[in-house]
Amino acid sequence: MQRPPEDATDPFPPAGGAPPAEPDPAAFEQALRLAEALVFASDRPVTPARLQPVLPPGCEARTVLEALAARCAGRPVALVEVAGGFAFRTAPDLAPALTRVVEVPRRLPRAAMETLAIIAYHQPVTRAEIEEIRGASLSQQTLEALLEMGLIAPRGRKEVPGRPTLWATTPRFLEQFGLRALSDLPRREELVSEPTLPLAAPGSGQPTA
Amino acid sequence: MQRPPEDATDPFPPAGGAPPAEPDPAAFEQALRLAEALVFASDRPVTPARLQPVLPPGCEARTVLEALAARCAGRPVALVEVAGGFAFRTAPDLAPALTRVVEVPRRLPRAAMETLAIIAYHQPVTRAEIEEIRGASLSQQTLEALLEMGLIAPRGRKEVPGRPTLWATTPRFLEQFGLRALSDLPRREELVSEPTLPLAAPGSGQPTA
Amino acid sequence: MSEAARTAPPALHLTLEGFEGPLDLLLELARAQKVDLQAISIVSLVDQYLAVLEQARAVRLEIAADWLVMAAWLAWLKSRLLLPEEAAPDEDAEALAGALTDRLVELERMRAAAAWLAGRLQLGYEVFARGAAESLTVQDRSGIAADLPALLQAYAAARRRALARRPYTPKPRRLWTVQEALARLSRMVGGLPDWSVLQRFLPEGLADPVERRAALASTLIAALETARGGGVELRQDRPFGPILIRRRLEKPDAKAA
Repeated sequence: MQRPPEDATDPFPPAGGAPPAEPDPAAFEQALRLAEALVFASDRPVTPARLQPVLPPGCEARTVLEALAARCAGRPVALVEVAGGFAFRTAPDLAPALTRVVEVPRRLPRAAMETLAIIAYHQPVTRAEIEEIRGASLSQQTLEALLEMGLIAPRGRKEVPGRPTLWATTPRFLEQFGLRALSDLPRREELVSEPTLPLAAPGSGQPTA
Repeated sequence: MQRPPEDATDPFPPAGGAPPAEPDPAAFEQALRLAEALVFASDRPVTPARLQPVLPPGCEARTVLEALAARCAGRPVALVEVAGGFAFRTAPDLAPALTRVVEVPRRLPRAAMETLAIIAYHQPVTRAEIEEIRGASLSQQTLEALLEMGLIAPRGRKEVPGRPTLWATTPRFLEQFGLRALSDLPRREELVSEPTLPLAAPGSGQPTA
Repeated sequence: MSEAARTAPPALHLTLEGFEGPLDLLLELARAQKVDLQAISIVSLVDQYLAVLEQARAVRLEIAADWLVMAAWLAWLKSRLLLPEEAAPDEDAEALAGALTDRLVELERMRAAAAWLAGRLQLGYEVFARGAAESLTVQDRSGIAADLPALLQAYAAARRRALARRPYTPKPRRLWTVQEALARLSRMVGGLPDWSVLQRFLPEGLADPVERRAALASTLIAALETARGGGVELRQDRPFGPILIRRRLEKPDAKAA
């Protein structure tokens, strides 16, 4: 059951030598248990830094978390890396059954999704700049919906006349879309690769819109 | 791993016959997955009744939950039956290692703070004298709270009828208030215009009287 | 709405309601050209836009100002683009056309980004987090939230309250009688060779100003009394100046006589 850490960035010496930290199996097993319990109990992603002090000496938090993720693969509740930490998430294939009893919020309308995408790619960005890109005015309702879901937050003011608020995405945004970091977003150049069949339908994938 | 249903209220026929529902293993396995995901995702303990509609036909919710609880035994997170249903809880052997202590300093109630201040300025002082100075009676509770916090201590008895206890502040008191010595306290006269001293000049000193 | 529009491009002009603004419509028209956005013909785009707007006007007269502003701007842009090469402001028009294309490309990108996001497995929709987190924290309430200012404030408040509640009772005064002043003066004056200020003969430790003034008055009376009896001499060099006192010397006796 127990696996050695599989950290590709750290090819550990095959034998002999003195691998920096190859903790004894019992300690590593305990580390896995502690990590699972801590991440399971938490309602926010647990960073390696948060886990580290809890672990037995010689266990490196990220190694433990990655080993745990591998061990949990295929379980109904899997460990995923998100928003700078690790969190348990239900397996996507179970969603149809779960949504029969778990309440699911309304999906964001197209205008809100576009606004969110613009904030994600242009942050920090003012409301006027968002409107400029969309070529349409931004309704208060849309802004409030994004704020209420905790997906965006003000981040300072732009030093121009009127000092308009600058908007940026939050860690909650990363969690919502299962991103480890903003750098997980597709690069801008990749967004429109096939000019003729671009994003087949803006507003697709949103059957409720 | 898999357990037959143990429903005491429904003694099922030992063999042969037609047990009402002995679902096929694959369906039961899926039921276990769904139960684990739902209990994980639910914001409150999951009752068998809430789980039931999620399950494949032929799976009885309580049976599934009990089988899941048995399967989780030994995991760092256990399925426990709590008021109103089933919920995941950190295994008791891990909880102490994961528990973080958050310091929430208590505020002293007004009476305690005033009593402490009077002891600080008038020590050693009897309870009756404290009451006289504060102009209010002093509850045993207040005195005991200060004692328990280690801020005051008895220091001898006053040689008057009844030999009442004299109270004084402790080194812990100095530490709490960041004082090197009691002489670091501002002089009393700087805080209050005492009637025993200047007030003297009739008319002056007590504008409020 | 836009979905229907896309499947039947010629019917685009039926309404503008499906579009979020002129740029939205322009992007849709550009897409209908089925070429790379970078290669679209701005001139044909302008014609299509104006045509759609014209149709919309036929249906409904009221069209929001931003649609019309865009129409006017596009018409101007088209005229510039069609002008012969030698006309000076051509470069401007090219740049403006390029800027419009850039805006359309950016909008297209953001649409794609929104679609990409919408296609993710979203928390609370396709995947779920722990519904009820366990709090693995324990509150340590052994600390005390109290600082020196609070302590001092408490003392002042307690005293003020206690004093305000107490009925006013004049403090019994310890007054220095003339007899006491006489006794002290006669005891002290013998040891003083020269003039001394009257205040030196006050009793010690008089902090209360009232008691001090009373004692001063008693001592002055005692001094006058003694001077009348010939025991001491008094002197005051100017009004309100210090009152000086000394033992009466023998010699002036004769003078007095």
